[in-house]
Amino acid sequence: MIEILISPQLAFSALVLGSLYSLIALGLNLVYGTMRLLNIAHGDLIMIGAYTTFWIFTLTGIPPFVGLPLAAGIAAAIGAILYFSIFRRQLSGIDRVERIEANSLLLFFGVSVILQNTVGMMFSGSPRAYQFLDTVYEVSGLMMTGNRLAILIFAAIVLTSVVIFLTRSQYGLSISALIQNQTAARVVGINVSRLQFVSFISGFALAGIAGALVSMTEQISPFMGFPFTIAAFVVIILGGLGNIKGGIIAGMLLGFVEIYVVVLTSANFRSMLIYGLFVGILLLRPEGLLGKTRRH
Amino acid sequence: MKRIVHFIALLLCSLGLIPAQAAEPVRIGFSIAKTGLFAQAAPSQITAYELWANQVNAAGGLDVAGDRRPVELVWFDDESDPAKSAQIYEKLISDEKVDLLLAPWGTPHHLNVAGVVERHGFPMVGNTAASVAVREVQPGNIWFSTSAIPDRIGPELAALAKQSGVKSVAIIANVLPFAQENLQFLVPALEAEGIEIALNESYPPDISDMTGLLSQIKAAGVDGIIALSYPADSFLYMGQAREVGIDVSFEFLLVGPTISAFSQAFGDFADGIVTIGHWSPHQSKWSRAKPFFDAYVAAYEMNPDYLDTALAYMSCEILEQAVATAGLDRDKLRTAIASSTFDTINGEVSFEGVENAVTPTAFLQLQGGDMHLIWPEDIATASFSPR
Amino acid sequence: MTSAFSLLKTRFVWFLFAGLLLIAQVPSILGSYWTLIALNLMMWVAITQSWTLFSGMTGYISLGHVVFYGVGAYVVASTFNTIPLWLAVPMGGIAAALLALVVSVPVLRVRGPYFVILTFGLAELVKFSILNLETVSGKSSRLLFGTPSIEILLYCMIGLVVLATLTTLFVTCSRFGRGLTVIREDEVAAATVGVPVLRYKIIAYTISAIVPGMAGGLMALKSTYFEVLQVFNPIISFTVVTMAIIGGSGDVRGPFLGAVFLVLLSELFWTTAPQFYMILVGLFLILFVIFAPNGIAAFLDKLQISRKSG
Amino acid sequence: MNARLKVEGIRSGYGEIQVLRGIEMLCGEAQITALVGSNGAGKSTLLRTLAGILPTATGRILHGEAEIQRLPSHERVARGIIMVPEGRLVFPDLSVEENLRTGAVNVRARDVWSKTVKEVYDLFPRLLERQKQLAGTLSGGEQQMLALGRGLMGLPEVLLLDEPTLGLAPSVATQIFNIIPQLTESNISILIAEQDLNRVLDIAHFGYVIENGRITMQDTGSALRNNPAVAEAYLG
Repeated sequence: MIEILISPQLAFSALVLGSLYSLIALGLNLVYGTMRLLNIAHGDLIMIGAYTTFWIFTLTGIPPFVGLPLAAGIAAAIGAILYFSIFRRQLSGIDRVERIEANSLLLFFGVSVILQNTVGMMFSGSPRAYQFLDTVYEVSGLMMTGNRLAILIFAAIVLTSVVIFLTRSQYGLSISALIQNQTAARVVGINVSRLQFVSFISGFALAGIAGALVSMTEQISPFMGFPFTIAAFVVIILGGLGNIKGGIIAGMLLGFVEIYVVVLTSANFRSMLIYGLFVGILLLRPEGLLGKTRRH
Repeated sequence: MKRIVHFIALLLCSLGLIPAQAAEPVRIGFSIAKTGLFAQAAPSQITAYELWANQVNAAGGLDVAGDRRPVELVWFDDESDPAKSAQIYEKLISDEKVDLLLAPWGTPHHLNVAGVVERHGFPMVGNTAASVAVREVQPGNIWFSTSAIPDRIGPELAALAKQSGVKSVAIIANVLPFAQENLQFLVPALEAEGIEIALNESYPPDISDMTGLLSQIKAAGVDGIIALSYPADSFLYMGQAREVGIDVSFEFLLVGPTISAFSQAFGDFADGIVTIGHWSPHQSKWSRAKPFFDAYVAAYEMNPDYLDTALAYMSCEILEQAVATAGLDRDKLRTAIASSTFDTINGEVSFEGVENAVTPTAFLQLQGGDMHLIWPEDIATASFSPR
Repeated sequence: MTSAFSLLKTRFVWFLFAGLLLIAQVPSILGSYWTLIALNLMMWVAITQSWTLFSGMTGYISLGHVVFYGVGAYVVASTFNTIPLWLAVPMGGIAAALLALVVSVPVLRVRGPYFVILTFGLAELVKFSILNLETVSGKSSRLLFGTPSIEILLYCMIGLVVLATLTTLFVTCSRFGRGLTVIREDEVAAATVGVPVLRYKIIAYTISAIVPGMAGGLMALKSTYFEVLQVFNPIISFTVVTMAIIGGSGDVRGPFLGAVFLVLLSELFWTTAPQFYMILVGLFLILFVIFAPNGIAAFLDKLQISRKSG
Repeated sequence: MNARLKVEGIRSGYGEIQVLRGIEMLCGEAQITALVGSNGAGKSTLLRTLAGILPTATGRILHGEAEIQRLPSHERVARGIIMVPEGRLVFPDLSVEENLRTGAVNVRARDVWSKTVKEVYDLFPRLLERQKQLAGTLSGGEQQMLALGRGLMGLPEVLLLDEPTLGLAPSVATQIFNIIPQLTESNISILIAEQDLNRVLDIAHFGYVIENGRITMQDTGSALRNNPAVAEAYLG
């Protein structure tokens, strides 16, 4: 038992899973943080990213890393269309701000249904998959499948660059500021609506990137998105809604919790544990496990 | 003689010499999970129906006790909801007034529809339902073509494992019904064969990583792994088993390896995986098997699902042959299905009660990118080769 | 103005009962297929009406009402052939209400978007817990043969619709209902004017669980096969919210209008283009949230008023 | 007197509720203009309307020759009309320096921020000490200095101060009142809404009394201070 627990194999899997969780939660958090929109279509954008990468690879042989920007671009384009057709209107008008969170859930549910069924209509419901980078590399006893290693590396690159961007650049600082207090952000002269738009499509693009990565190891189908949406929500609740860094840490944490609890108890408890954690955190610390208690 | 007349008629038709008989199409109804939870399983079945209908129409129509009539498929989306499926069959029978029925996808749907066809006395040949529960269904109007019933899979799988030299196994099972039913019958069967069960764990359907489970299996040092899995977790298993360095001679996955995307994702690495299935195009005793495979690949540019697609196509063949002798009269049709022997892509089939009495419970193994029957011996197209 | 509305509503109640009587005739006139449609329709109305009683009135949007439906179905399925159905179905309702009561105290402290996702998470937690229970007890699926005919289920379901509608009507006119509306507008203010906020919320939440519990029990009997994942399908929760939004969650007519609208739309389209139907549902949901957040009911009122004045 | 900001008959409020019912006022160049009135008279609403946080229903706001009442808030900031809001509204999870940097987001201030930040630290040495600390952990007085400093980072022409001493210890309030007049020396016009009537009129060149969304009195700071009607309006 102890041998299993301390094996690097488990830690590697936890890292891969955790970084993926962090990545899918990041986009969701960005959209929630800057606009207070709860995007339950987030997983469907992951699905779009996965399909894009799959088709590019299958039809042209172009590897997923190269297809990845296109997946991000298509997701971002869908984001832009939704922003201009639906959400810009929702965000203006002060009397609607209180209703925006609940409304956004319904709106995105509509979006989710539309995306799933449009893709279903275009490509049928058949599961798809492709074989890419699946040689196993061994580094001092640790075995890593190429594609899982690639997921870890890419997710880590994206996560660190987003964090660096948010903390170091003037633009990223503005986004952090906007997340923390929208009125104050307007007071200091931040162009809030432009920043919201940028965050919105970046959130979508991040989902597209996550989809491209996921497509390397999982089967792809029009209805694959929902579990990702759920996972992303669990993570951002753990980290505190809108707390970018909290979400990244919570994603890693969840990855480790999931892997190690399965070993320590039983795989049977996995989902009960995840949802139990989710419900428990919402009841006991709605500001998130890693959030600070603050009155606002 | 009849065949010649038909051939000439067909020829004249195609030359436009005589107006195509105003033969009314035979309308065949079914429900399909076009949207929702099972939407990704549905294409494996609907492609079989379409292929069959096209073939029948290209051959001049369905032989209805001597008359050739074109076939028309009438189907509705059941949104993956078994209750809705029952509603659709109600509609097909009483509103659409279809002439024949084909089956929906999956056990829950079949069992829900069973009540409807019983009420209307409308015979239907089922396909993709596999559960011991089917025995509780009153015989009469529904037949289950599959031989992959859990209480038979258990002992046969244990026997296969024993024959393959397996001494100890690890079992991991999805908590969903089909897997759990199998588990129920598998455990005593393994014990009876004297195979040690070193690990027996269930996991939820939305599991997202199996490294923990697989590490435990590896540590248990077994020589066989039986994963009672569904498609999504079969993918997960395959991807991660290699990474953990699972190296056993006998690896079984319940549902998934027969799907064409599975081989696309894992290629050679999936070689040696054993799964349930009782059909293979390589069995030369079944003269219809290879032509079906070739026609399918030509039509859809991918392999058929060795389990679901084959079963669905098989149920069409049974219906086709029953109609050829009995026509569309429900009583005659019922008798014909219940008492005849049919020649299908899966060899001969006949029913006893609601069950397929001929086809043996069998297993497939991926060998060199092909699916081969390895069990039981009399239909095997290859012998088991350790991974 | 107010009297015009109440007049409209009382007239609506008469329309409603006439409509329900008509629906009760469906089995004898239109046959079994339409009986099933009618049963479905009534089920959606009953659940959505109960949902409105809590979520519409208090503004706490529950995205997990399927949990009550599922618990009711589970009670009926697991006691099938051991407990008579006339007892089992109400027990399903009571079990759902008990669950609501037990979780209400902690759950109802949570507000806004947190509440919405909490209810969703809670439903999933219960789903996986029951799934585990079934695995542990070796019951993976259950067959229910010898259930009552669809007509009988339809009549029972109509009974539930009447029950849910009368409850909502009664609550709307009561002090309790006014209290709930005050809570929706401003919870803090409600407490200061003397509304027992927590107690009212708990009562409303518990009541709104009873009918979905019984409806779940009845629907379990409609199928011959019971499976946990089916009766706890989160889509049910989403559909209920969608129907309430499209119909208008402000008053008792909304659930009828929303359910009829979606069921009709579904009848029109899923036969020809199922995926297109789903796309349309998504589109309508979006359009209603943006342009008619108070649903068809409010739209009808506007029509009525403009006709009167014009 | 040269007006830097000229307000002509503006009305605004929150949704249906109208708070300002036609305000007329001027802010002189490099002068301190005080805005006094009771709670709910419309002081904050006026400042928020000038800053563009609230939309202007009717009326004009002139900055020099240009009409700015339709401009979004960030464009007003870019023109140098900058508000230091009531309740400070610093960004709690950003450090002091990061907070200051967000103040320099507008085009004019962006490139010179490192120079400006030194000036702000000179003005508030306390902020330099706390440079790396998260703003959420600062005391109320420090947060007010930070908010003021953040406003200065945007290189204001007109600084709109909303209740800058609300809830602060008297000694800190004194410190803030000592700094405000210094700012006019760098050619900043100040419009200050303040509850401490006497102190604010002491430093103000000109003052307005606002009641029920209307300007009811206006005069030089010292004249208003000695007018008994002002105190009455304030208390009423």
